[in-house]
Amino acid sequence: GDDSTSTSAPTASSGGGASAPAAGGGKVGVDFPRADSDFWNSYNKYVPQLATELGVELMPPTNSQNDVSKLVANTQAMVSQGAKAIIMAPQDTGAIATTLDQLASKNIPVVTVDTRPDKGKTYMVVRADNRAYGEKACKFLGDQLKGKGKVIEFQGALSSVNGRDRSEAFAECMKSNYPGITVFAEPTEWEGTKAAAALQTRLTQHPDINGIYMQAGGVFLAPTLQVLKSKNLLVPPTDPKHIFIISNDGIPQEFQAIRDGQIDATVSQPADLYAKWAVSYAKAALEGKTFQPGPTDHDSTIVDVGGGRLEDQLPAPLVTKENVDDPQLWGNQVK
Amino acid sequence: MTETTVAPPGSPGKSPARAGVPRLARFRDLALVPAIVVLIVVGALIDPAFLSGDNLTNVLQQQTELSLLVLAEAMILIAGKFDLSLESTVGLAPALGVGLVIPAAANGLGTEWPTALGIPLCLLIGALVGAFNGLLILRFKLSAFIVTLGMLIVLRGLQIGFTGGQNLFALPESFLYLGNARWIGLPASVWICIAAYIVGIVVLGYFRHGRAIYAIGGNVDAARAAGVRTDRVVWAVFIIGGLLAALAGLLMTGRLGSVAAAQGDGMIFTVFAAAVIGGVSLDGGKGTLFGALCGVLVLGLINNILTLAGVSAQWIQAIYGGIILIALMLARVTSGKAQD
Amino acid sequence: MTETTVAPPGSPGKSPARAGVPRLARFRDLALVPAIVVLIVVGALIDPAFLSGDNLTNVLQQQTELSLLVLAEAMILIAGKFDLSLESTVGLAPALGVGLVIPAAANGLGTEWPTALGIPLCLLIGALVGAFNGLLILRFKLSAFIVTLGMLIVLRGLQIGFTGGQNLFALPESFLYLGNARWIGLPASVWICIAAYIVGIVVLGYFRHGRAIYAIGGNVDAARAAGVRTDRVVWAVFIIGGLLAALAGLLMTGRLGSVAAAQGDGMIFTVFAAAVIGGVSLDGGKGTLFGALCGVLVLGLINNILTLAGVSAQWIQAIYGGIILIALMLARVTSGKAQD
Amino acid sequence: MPDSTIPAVEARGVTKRFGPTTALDDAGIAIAEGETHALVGRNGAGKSTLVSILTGLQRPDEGKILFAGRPAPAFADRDGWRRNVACVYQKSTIIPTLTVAENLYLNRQAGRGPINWRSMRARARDLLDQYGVDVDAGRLAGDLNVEQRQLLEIARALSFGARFIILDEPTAQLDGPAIERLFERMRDLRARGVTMMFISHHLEEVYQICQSVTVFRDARHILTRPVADLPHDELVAAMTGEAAARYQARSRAVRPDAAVVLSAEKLTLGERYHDVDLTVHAGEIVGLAGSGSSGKVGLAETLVGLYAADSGTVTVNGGRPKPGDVTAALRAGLGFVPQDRHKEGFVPLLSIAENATLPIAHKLGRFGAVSPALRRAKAERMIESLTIKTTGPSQPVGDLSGGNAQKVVMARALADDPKALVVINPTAGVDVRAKQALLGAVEDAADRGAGAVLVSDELDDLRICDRVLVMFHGRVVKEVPRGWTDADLVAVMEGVSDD
Ligand SMILES: Nc1ncnc2c1ncn2[C@@H]1O[C@H](COP(=O)(O)OP(=O)(O)OP(=O)(O)O)[C@@H](O)[C@H]1O
Ligand SMILES: Nc1ncnc2c1ncn2[C@@H]1O[C@H](COP(=O)(O)OP(=O)(O)OP(=O)(O)O)[C@@H](O)[C@H]1O
Ligand SMILES: [Mg+2]
Ligand SMILES: [Mg+2]
Repeated sequence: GDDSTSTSAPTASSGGGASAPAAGGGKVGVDFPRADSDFWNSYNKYVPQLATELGVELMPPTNSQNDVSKLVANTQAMVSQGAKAIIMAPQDTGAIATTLDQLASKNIPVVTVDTRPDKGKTYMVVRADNRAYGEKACKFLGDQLKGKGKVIEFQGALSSVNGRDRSEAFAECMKSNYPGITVFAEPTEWEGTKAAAALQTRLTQHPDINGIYMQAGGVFLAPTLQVLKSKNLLVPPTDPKHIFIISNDGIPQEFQAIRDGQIDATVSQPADLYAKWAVSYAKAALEGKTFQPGPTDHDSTIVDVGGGRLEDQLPAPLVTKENVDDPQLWGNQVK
Repeated sequence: MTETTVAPPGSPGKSPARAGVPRLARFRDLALVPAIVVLIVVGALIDPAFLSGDNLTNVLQQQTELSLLVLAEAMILIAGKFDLSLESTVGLAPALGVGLVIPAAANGLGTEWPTALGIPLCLLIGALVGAFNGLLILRFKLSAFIVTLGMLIVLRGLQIGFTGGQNLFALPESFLYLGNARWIGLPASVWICIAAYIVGIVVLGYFRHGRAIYAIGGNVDAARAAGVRTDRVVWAVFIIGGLLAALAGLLMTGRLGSVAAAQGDGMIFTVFAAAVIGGVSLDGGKGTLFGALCGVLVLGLINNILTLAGVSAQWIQAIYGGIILIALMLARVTSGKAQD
Repeated sequence: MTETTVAPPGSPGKSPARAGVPRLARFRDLALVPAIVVLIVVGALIDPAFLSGDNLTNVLQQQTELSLLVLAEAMILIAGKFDLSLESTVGLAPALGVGLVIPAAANGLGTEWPTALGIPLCLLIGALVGAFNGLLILRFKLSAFIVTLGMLIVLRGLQIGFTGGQNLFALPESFLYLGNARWIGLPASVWICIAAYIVGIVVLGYFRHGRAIYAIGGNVDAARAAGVRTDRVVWAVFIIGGLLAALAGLLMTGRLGSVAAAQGDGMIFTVFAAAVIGGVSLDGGKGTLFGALCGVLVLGLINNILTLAGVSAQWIQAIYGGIILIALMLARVTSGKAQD
Repeated sequence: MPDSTIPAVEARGVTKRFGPTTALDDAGIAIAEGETHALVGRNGAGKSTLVSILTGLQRPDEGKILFAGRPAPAFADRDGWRRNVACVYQKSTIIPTLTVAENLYLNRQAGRGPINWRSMRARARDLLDQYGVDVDAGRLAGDLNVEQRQLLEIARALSFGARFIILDEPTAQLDGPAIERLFERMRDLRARGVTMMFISHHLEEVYQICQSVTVFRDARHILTRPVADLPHDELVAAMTGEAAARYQARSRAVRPDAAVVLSAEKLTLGERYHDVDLTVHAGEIVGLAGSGSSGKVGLAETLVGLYAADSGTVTVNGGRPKPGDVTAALRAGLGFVPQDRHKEGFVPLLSIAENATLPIAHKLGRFGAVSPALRRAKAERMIESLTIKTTGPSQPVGDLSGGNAQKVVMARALADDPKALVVINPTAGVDVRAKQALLGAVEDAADRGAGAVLVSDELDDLRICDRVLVMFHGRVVKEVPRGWTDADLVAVMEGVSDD
């Protein structure tokens, strides 16, 4: 809702409240995971913007280019430069454990965005549930296809946790809920070319494919549309030849495609909320606040994911033709 | 007919044994043809859809960009040089070409030059990258490997820098045309590729400047002594290489409908694999474009068959790599020659 | 004593001129030392935090794995060969070592061998990979470039295959120890690295088998004719290379606290860049381990300084690549020799 | 001025420096129309450098080149140069990966249009026939033997129609009959009025084929004289800067009861040689002679373990090293000078000390370590005993001139005080003084009690042998004792002797 997103600090931690009277302030270091996708670029833009709005002193952001070694190096450099709290988005959730322990031993709180480290101490994890993405996509396709048909799935890299979570959840949901649907899971390593090749091949082999789940609109959207166009399969949902497509990310191009009737839905990964709550929690950490599991004031829930580690599971709205013009969606705020 | 190849009566053993070599060398070009036949049979057995015209067309179309890069790399390798930066030109050239013509609102650079300039700009940028590589390698006498490795990073960095890492979606129609059009039943990109290979094979086989590339790769001092302007030829090869990479980028942009920030990323390994499997030597002076093209087809067919066979995502990479290794060993055993 | 060696009076200028060459060659080792000094000064100016013990220790520790790979690659390059597969050994060796000892529930292979075997297994796997590469290259006479390119894909594929792409984080304590322990104020991994380089430099400089590596890289036929068992030495170099890569993987596993499915991915380009910037030639027979180590430090310092300087994420890659290119050109100008 | 006084080719005051090295120092040469002019000098005197300047491959720092009194073409005008001068360079300019025909017509395979391969091969066959070269135009040049490559180079050089031809050490790698065939050709060309410049370290050849001779020493011009006016001793003195006598082979008495240090029994290797028996006693030098492809090199290379014989045995110093294992043969007490020093002789980037001690590295320290001090001391002794001209043991061998590099290869063979030596073409391409030093080293070794096998295409080298085995088509056909004449030996080698 409108009000919640405009709240300026995560005040609503149920039963929470200031405990340690540590003085607020101090520099916040932030590492961006990559700068080569629309989603992350939006996030990268939101962070400094929101930091200014929230009055947080942000150090110059570093970029780890999807490489955990760089992330570790950047983190260490930020600590040397006096960071008092760190925001990061480790794309490799295992390999960050030691670094988190080291930061914990230096009493530097860490907010991770998008991924939940497998191990290690974090102050707060800000993410949407990637398993939920897979499930939402499965349910959407299952319902549209009425439990029958052939679906092709562009998997992300199996070595990335997000790709794995989405793939597993999608597969499990399909298996238990829609046994009548055949799923072709295509390994793509997040590469558009691989997706396009797989789609072409599969459409030749099975011309009756009627659903597509792409795990990242940023890389798969354009190639998919291009292949379908060349096969004359870009037809409105009313046409029996229509292939139902659900995407994942919520970039502006996906919205446009939904408006144009080329795809049917996307799960909007909230880049703005990621940035906003990451910065807010970092600020709260510096102010010494603590949080408890429970619903928040911004349509999300903080859950204890084990060992007292907290995760604020942000809503990831399903965007369809009905709500595609909602100005609150980050994809509609990008200029 | 064979009289001339037979050794004079006085010389025992040596000459006849060696006389076979040139004929065999000519066959080496065809060394992969049996492999291609086997793959086609295997493909047909695995799935009847494999032999459908549609599927074969797909295989061809999916390999067009790779094959243009392999064409470029094969020429450069035959000339005795090296270019790793081709894969980043595949991304940078169309990105910059598009960026210069689209409005800033669509992530352009804000120059908004006439749209008609887009494609020429893209090709020009590819040529300029090749020219710059050539300059550093020939004038500054830097190692080609390391120059182009540096350029690989710089070019990708530039693309991310000025696009801000965004994929460019708002493409002018012209950019989409070549990657999508069909001419006489086949995708335009396939025709372009065929044309490029025919021109390449003819030039490298039947024209002085093409032969000069082999001479330079075989023995650059000897080529220079024979009056070949070696630096000029090598430079031209680098420029054409860059141009072909830009063309590949253009086709890929059209086929995929956007310029991805990572377009071309990681292709260079496949390019080398295809060229070397196709018989092009990393030492220069050896190999043919036809062989390289066969290398591309082999890799493309393997990919297609693995997809059709529905190999598990978990194991597909290991299987793919294993097949490549086995192909190499077979090539070694059948050709009977040490590789280089 | 010197009479015999000095040129007869009639020979002008020539001999003294040549005397300079070997001395200059020795200096080439130190060619990067000024660059390192400059980088340290620049770093100190940009941010006082740069010179803090903590930061410098971090720079060293972050480079340990890379430097072990560079050590391995430099040896292999000096021997006149090539190994691209090192980067995948960095992932596969610890993954398999861990997988064999941890329970299936934690994504292990289910063998649950004694935990104490983990580290020896990891190193053994590295050595076996090296031995297999060597076998294909030396016995089958396949091209080292293409064999190790194939292995790169296969090994990574195997790792993804048997881990299902999962990170392994239920590690035995022993795996974490080396990557985290501190000995006498410095991380253990730094000490290990220093020790490895000292051993490497001494062996390559003062031991028969080490010198044989240079002889083989410089002229393998001459080395064989002089009684060096060339195949055996090269094979040993590949095995040691694999072992070092596995060790690097072990350190990385400990430092990062898990075996990532993509561990080591993309490192090989950096490995080559460091080796070549450090003066190791891709043609074999040239370069020193000390030079290679300097190459590693230069790249590490550049990275650290760019991070400290807060260069915009968007442009960092372009700037990084640009600096590498410029460093190469400077190395070319100062050494005055064509590169290869 | 009458035409005849204008030299066909002239280089005036040419200076050329390579970095700190001065390869030519105000040197010059003038060659009269129609003569065959020899250019001689020790290794590194600057001969090949002058060749590259005369053919327009390198620009002189100072000085100028004239062809028939007219200034040479512009540096970039390759075709202009090629109309004036053709050259067979010292370093091969054959491209091994291309066919013979294409090598002949490199960069002029066709005019503007596409290449017509068939007609090019036909033209190539005509050209080869015209110069009597018997090779198939369609073969890969890399598969030709040394003589065939040389002929190919000559045919190509002549095909440009130049009236001036440079031959830079064309005989260094040819055997006797091939050299004779080459000289026939040169005489023929001279009869047709072609001017030639001929470079060789075989001074007899200079007397045989040339009319005048120019001597370079240490980058400078020393003298130019008609050959007839310049006795052999004076020529050597001009080259070396001191008077020198011809090498005198020493006489040795090989004791019949001396131990056998190297032997081969019923050795056979494929098509290369069959059923060869060979026995070398301590203190004896056995020559191996034979014309091209007689199998002598293959036999010698089998003795040292570069090849494993198909059948038969090799015994070194009483032991039987594993066939095909060089290390084992060397450990058994063998020393080896390979045929091609650039290919198998030395590692160019490594120092003299390292190259020379490569086979004995295991004796220069404990636990596999090599003591630099010991190595240096050893190398200094070698440099002294073989009078290697160098700045010191740490100079890379790649920086040495050809003759000195060859001495390093010899030093390597002698490093371990071998019981048996196998020496192949030790004097190829080395100057007259170096040749004496190298042959002297072999004789010294024999005097110290080693047995040696000397394989050579040069009859002069074989004079130090106690007996010479002549091979023909892979078999030892005759054993010739000391005291042979050139004619005798050549007759056996060519298979035309009557017994
Ligand atoms: N390209 C070069 N760069 C550096 N030095 C060179 C180069 N070419 C020749 N030299 C040096 O110039 C000198 C003259 O060499 P050149 O090849 O002319 O000798 P040469 O008389 O032909 O000897 P040889 O009889 O051994 O062939 C030598 O010291 C050689 O090392
Ligand atoms: N059949 C063969 N296979 C491989 N190499 C060969 C063969 N025949 C000859 N060679 C090469 O040619 C060289 C000389 O050969 P060989 O010993 O048969 O004759 P040779 O009498 O020395 O002839 P030449 O005078 O022409 O050198 C050897 O060093 C060897 O490397
Ligand atoms: Mg010379
Ligand atoms: Mg011979």
